Amino acid sequence: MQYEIIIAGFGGQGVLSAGRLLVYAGMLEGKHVSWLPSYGPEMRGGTANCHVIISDEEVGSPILNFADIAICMNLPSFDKFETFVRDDGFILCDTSMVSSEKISETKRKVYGIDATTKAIELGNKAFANIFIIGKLLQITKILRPESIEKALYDVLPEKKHYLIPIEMEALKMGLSN
Amino acid sequence: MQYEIIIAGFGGQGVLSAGRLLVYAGMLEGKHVSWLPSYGPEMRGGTANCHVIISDEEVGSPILNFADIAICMNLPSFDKFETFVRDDGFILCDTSMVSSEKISETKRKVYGIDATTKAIELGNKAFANIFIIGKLLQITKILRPESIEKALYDVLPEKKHYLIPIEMEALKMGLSN
Amino acid sequence: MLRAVFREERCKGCGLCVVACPVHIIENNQSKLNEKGYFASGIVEPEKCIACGMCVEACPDLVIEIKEVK
Amino acid sequence: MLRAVFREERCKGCGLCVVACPVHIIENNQSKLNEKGYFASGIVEPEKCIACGMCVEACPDLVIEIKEVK
Amino acid sequence: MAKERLHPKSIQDKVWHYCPGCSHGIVHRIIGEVIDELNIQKSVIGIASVGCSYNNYEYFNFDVIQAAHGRAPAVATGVKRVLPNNVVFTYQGDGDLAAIGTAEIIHVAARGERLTTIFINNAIYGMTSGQMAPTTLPEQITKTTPVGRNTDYHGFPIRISEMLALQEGTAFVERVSTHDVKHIIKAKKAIKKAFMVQQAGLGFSLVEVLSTCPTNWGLTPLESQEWIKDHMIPYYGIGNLKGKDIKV
Amino acid sequence: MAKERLHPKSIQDKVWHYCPGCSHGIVHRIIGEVIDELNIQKSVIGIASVGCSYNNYEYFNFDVIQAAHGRAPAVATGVKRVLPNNVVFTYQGDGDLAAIGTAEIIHVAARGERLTTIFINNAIYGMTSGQMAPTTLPEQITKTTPVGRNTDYHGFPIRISEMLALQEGTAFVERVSTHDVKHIIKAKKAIKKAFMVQQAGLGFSLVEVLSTCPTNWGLTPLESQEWIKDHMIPYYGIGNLKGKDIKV
Amino acid sequence: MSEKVLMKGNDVIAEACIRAGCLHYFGYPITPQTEISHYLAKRLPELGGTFLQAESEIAAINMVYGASAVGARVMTSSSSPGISLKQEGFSYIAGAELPAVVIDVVRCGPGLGGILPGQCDYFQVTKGGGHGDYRNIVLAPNSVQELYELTVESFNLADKYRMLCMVMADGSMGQMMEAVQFKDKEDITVYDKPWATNGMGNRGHSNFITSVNVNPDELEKTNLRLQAKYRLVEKNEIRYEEINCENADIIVVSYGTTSRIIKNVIKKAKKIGINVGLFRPITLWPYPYEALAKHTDKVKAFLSVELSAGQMIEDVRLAVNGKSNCYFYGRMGGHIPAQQELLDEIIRILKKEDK
Amino acid sequence: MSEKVLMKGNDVIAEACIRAGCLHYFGYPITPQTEISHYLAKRLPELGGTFLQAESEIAAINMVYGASAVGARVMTSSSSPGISLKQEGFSYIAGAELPAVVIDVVRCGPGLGGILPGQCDYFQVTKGGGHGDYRNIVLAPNSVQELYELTVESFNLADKYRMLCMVMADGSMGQMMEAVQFKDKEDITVYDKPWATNGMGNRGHSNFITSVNVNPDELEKTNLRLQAKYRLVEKNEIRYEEINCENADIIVVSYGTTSRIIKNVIKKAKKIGINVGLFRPITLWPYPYEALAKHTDKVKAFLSVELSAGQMIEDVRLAVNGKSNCYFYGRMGGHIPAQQELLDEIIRILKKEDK
Ligand SMILES: Cc1ncc(C[n+]2csc(CCOP(=O)(O)OP(=O)(O)O)c2C)c(N)n1
Ligand SMILES: Cc1ncc(C[n+]2csc(CCOP(=O)(O)OP(=O)(O)O)c2C)c(N)n1
Ligand code: SF4
Ligand code: SF4
Ligand code: SF4
Ligand code: SF4
Repeated sequence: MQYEIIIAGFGGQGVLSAGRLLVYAGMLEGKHVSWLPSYGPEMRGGTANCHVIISDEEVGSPILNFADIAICMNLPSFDKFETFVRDDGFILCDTSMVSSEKISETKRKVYGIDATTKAIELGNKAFANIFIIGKLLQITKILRPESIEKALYDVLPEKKHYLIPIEMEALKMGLSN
Repeated sequence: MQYEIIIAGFGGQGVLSAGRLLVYAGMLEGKHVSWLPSYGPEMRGGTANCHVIISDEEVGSPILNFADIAICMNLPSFDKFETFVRDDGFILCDTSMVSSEKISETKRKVYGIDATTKAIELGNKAFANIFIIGKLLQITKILRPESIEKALYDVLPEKKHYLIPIEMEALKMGLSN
Repeated sequence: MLRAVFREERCKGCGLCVVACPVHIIENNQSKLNEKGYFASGIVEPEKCIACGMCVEACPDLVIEIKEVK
Repeated sequence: MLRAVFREERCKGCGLCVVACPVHIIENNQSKLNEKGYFASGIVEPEKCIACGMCVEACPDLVIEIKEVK
Repeated sequence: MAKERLHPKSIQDKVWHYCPGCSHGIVHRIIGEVIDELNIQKSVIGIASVGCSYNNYEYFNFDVIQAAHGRAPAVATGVKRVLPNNVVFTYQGDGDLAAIGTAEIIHVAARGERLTTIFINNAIYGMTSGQMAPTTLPEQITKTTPVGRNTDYHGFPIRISEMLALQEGTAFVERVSTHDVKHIIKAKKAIKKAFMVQQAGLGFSLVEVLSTCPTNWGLTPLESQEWIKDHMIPYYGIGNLKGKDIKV
Repeated sequence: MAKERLHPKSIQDKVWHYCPGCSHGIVHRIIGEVIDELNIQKSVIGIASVGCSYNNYEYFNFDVIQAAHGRAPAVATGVKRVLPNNVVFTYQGDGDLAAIGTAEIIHVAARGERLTTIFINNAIYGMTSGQMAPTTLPEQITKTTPVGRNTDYHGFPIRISEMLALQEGTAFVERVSTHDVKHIIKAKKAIKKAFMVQQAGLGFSLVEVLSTCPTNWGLTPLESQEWIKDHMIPYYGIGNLKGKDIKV
Repeated sequence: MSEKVLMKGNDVIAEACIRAGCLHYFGYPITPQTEISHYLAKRLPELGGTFLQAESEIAAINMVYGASAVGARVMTSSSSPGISLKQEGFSYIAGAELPAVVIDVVRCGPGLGGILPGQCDYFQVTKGGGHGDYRNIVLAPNSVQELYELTVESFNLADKYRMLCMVMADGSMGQMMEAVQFKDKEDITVYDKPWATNGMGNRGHSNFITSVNVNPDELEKTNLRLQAKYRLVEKNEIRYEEINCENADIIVVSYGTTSRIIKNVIKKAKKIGINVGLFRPITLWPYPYEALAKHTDKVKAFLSVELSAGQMIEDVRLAVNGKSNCYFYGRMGGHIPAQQELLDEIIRILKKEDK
Repeated sequence: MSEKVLMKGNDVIAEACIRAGCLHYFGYPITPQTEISHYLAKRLPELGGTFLQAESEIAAINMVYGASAVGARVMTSSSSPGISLKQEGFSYIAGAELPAVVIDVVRCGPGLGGILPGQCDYFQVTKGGGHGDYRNIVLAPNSVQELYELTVESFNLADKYRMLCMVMADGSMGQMMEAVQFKDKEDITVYDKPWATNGMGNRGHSNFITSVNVNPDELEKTNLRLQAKYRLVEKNEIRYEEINCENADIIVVSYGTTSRIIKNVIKKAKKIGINVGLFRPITLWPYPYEALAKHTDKVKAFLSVELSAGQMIEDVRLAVNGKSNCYFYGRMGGHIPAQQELLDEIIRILKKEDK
């Protein structure tokens, strides 16, 4: 099995760390993984995205031209990556940022979660990415929540570990949404 | 007819201008000419030389690997360029700077004139080159003295024209030496 | 009447106008993102605006103009 | 006796030692070229040399040493 | 005191890409207004450099040349020598001007080129994500001074304005700040004067603008303003360094 | 007063290629003597630059690295950071140091590298046969200022010592001259002190030596000495600019 | 062997540098390789080495020159425009025969260009962007694991031959994260450096490092010595990988990032009955001409796939020497060819050849 | 046509520049081309133009960039190490599509090397020493007369294609004196430059000059446009000279200084019954591949003679494409091959081929 995922959104929405979390957890589960961020001046007030591969076999090119899953955290990403998804793939989007009108227009299968709104409710819009990951895990079972938790401990600097319980709560909310 | 000449000596002995004078006069006489100086840090207290071609036909390479005539204004030049001269060519040297002992050792035909001594007598060691040119003209008839005089007027900056009569005197001394 | 007019779509929510305003009528609305993904600022009591242009000076994103509004 | 000794083959005839010498015993010989093609300088009255080293300081070509000469 | 403040003619109607709270935007606006006020939109030629503002030609509404990293002063020299009657300015960050471009800026000053330089000193490399700049303050943490700039190891900040004021070809130098409205207004005055000094043919003019880079400083826009006031100004000082008395 | 003065151990027994009367020779001799006196022949590392003295490694009798044009300070930095306990110096002309190498010399000073620079200011490019240098005097005729350096067109001479003294990392700067024995002796003292400042780890040290280039000035060696006195010293001044009171 | 860890390519380069015993780094920031310096800025001073952010790429390469001259293992890293600025320095390093390692994380040109991955500096790195007859060894890894291994190796090669060894990656290689497995102990050869100008000490004679010689006999001799060394490198150090070349209909020649795409294409092509081979030069200089030439009789065509307008294709053609047809496919500006795009191209070529 | 005058190559370049209507020069001194600037330092200010001695080669090329951006005819000149330093600038000029003329009077490398003539920068000038996919037109004159004519022409080419045009000579070409005959009036085409950033004036919109684009679609488009232009140059601008090639036993490929020696060798060879042809590329880029390839069936071998370790030989081999044997003969360090030396080499090759 090989999952090719693109995660895209605004600079501040944590799309790169969402990707990092996924590949880290994937590695913990013994899978072959690669992660490739978009980089550069887009970072300044623009959009960011990363290509993630989680696979049972060795990874060929880390660069995706198509994806099984596109996680779109905002409207421009939705517009840009909608056609990036294979016919049998799906889009997962933050419905706080992408209107249902838009969603209804695409031919692709779309899952949604109002991640940013929920995150703001939880006190920080930066939690949006973890909601999305929860939702992803719910849909695909690609990784175990425990792996994500372990990955969080490994990836986050010590001084941010206190946030992990809240993040896991968000994850679970995503998982059960 | 094609003359290939190398002129060599110390930086201050005017070997480059001697060469320039020859090609200029050559051009005035309607010949094909080329002049190529050695250049670079050798100039600082070292030796200098130039390659001169005066020919009835178009000039091929301006760079000489052999010469018909080597004009050696000092000992290092004599040592260096002795073997540069074709078997049927000759060396013309400043006998104030190259010992007769040295001269007697070479298999090449050698002409000499004590140019620097004569130049110092005339008041400036810088005249040595014009003595040598005089001698060259005496031996080869390669160019007419009048052409050298005309060349001097064209080549020297106006403010040095007052020197030309003395230079021509030196030339004649060389010619008749 | 001359008044500060915010072009909300340019705003990046930095909040510099908020502190620059001498009559304290600018607020940064932390609940709604503009299309660029920022919480945009705006004037909450437009009629109090004295059109001093302090916010124009402070804003790094040329969000604000002072102009005649009917 | 300590005295200035000229290594003539190094000399370029610049004449700086000539003016540097406080007892005026250095001369530049304008009639004979050394093997490098320069008129070399030298001491004309060695016995007057006070070994002050002024010429050593002045000479750009390390021509001169002050040393014991018998 | 109330007066109309419209979008400057010399600024295009685009949203720029700078981070929230970044001083680049403030200085862009000032430049646009000054060019409008001096009525030189048709003759001014800007030289963009390499840094976050590399593509300011997309925002400025007058002719602009994008220059290689650090070489804007050389490019400007080429321009000005061909077109001595046009107003020419460079827009450079501290990485661009004070590191790789050190030779070029000193030599335009020494030559007294009739150019104006707007020097954005934000004490860090913005575009490349936060390395030490020559102007980074002692103890300041950056990506390449992870435990703070140690002057013994990394050297001392360069005081660009002082060094350039020393050059005889320099006519006008002022260090200004963007940390509050009062100082922003002063910055605009200095920039305007710098252009006018150029127009008067008096020599090289430069305005060093103490600026924020909230993103790479890891501070909010408001904290960044404070940081200029509390750290940069005490170290660098602000005010005129040369040409105070020039009347233009 | 009379004392033995032998060929310095730190100078090889070769005739150097400089023109008659050229200051390079004087400064070479001084460096050799100073290195002998400080007894550092075994640890000193010289950095030769590009100019008439490009091959001084053939004359010096200690380790020398030939550096690219203008980059001797960077090369020296590489050396010193690896070998902090060796004495490292650069030997650079005014073309090398004040033109193409401007950025490198300013940044070693700003960084306070423990290096010494011997800066031969002969107001011209010697090696390449006499073009204007950044330090060429106003009105001076060179191959590229055929009617004299016009400050309005070619710019003003750069006062390197002043500019470098301004850098906080600089510990010692002195401008000296080679135009007569008295000043040559002073030059030696300054060069010796510069090395000692380095040994004491106090920062960057530089000695600017006002020097002759009789060949490209078109003057005799004696006239050249006069020209330093009559033209260069009045313009540049001589004396200590920083670190006068350092006791080493 | 230690455990697999997940790291960014640039971080791995930095770690490899430390593992290779290189404790001195001089560099200037440029995307997409800045992480190398962030990593080393933290680690090298801790290890008693040097991390110095130079005032420019030119200063950096000349600091490398100095550090190498006194015998240290030393490196710098940069990307395209920065590499252009270092060309004079490279030429000096070659002329002075100094060992040095340079990491070049290539972006898109020309000019300021873009920061996305490119292979458009192939000519620059392989044919010598600087002046004079010189060569640099150029290694082109295609995975994070290989980035690590070849970076370590580059220091050995540099010391062995006293020359510059470059590791050429591209933006995506530097930015991607992949698992890497470090060795417990590196194979580091320590070379004697009697030529180093590290102070005369009791050596009894002075050393000097130089690249200049105004005597043509001697300068020619220096050049002949350099050329002899380059022949030796060509003899000893050529590296490449061949996948599925034996029965291939067509051989795709590709290195770095693009070679990974070809791996996918091979699988895709097999499904529709096409046998695609991958010939991957790992040393771009010395180029594996002979190894590539061995295939000329067996395949219908060669296809060079590059992120450029066509540069390595010249070396492919030099290798093939008229014995087969050579094609080129490239993308520019940061675009990476898609698998299908390449497969279509291959089908087109094979159709043409079959006619 | 005016009278013949005797002039140094470098002076002729300078005079040609003025005659081509180029009134702006920015440069930095370096042997063996300093006379160019001495000449222009005198003349350009008299003519109301600019002669500016820059603080470095890098500053000079960027001044050229600026002057060209505002529409002026402009040039710089340098030699090998200086040309290496300008590589980033060249790449920017290519990316921004600016016309500019660069004179490169090549010396010997690598490093500081020597100042005697060399052709060891062939790769650098033809394959692009800078980063990115770009090309410069490179003209290689072999006489003082041609130095004049091609220098004038280089300005026309630069303007026509909005690209950098380089005149590559070597130390001996620059230093030699030979007769030259100037035209009474030059063929100068004046090109409209609506793209120039010379102040908006009444143009109604702002112009900008840039080489950067972070959008891969657009940057790829820029690159494709550049490549299309290069194809056009390849189609229109290839120049070469053939001497005695028709019935040649062997064709010597050579340019610049060395090609003149071949002219002598041809005569010498004829005397002993050997027919030597000279194929002289005048444009080194675009290279006359096709013209050279036309001879592959007729001759026994090709011999590339260069002042290098073997660089142009790659282009010769690319042209010949395996259809004939290609040999190389080179000298380095400032040495120039003697006529007899070359003749001996030719005899050796022919003997081998006849076996
Ligand atoms: C020759 C070269 N070296 C390095 C870079 C990478 N680079 C891009 S921007 C920049 C510096 C940016 O800092 P600064 O000038 O302070 O501007 P800011 O981004 O802070 O506005 C650097 C080093 C480059 N583009 N070209
Ligand atoms: C990159 C580069 N540019 C230019 C040169 C040519 N060059 C050699 S020496 C020199 C300058 C010499 O002047 P200076 O530094 O004043 O030393 P001097 O010869 O006067 O002692 C120059 C420009 C070079 N070798 N390398
Ligand atoms: S200063 Fe400008 S960008 Fe910042 S919050 Fe106010 S309006 Fe928005
Ligand atoms: S100073 Fe030295 S070189 Fe000059 S004349 Fe005296 S001894 Fe000779
Ligand atoms: S990185 Fe810094 S300088 Fe760049 S746009 Fe953001 S805040 Fe401004
Ligand atoms: S050219 Fe000038 S600097 Fe060079 S050796 Fe001669 S006098 Fe000295």
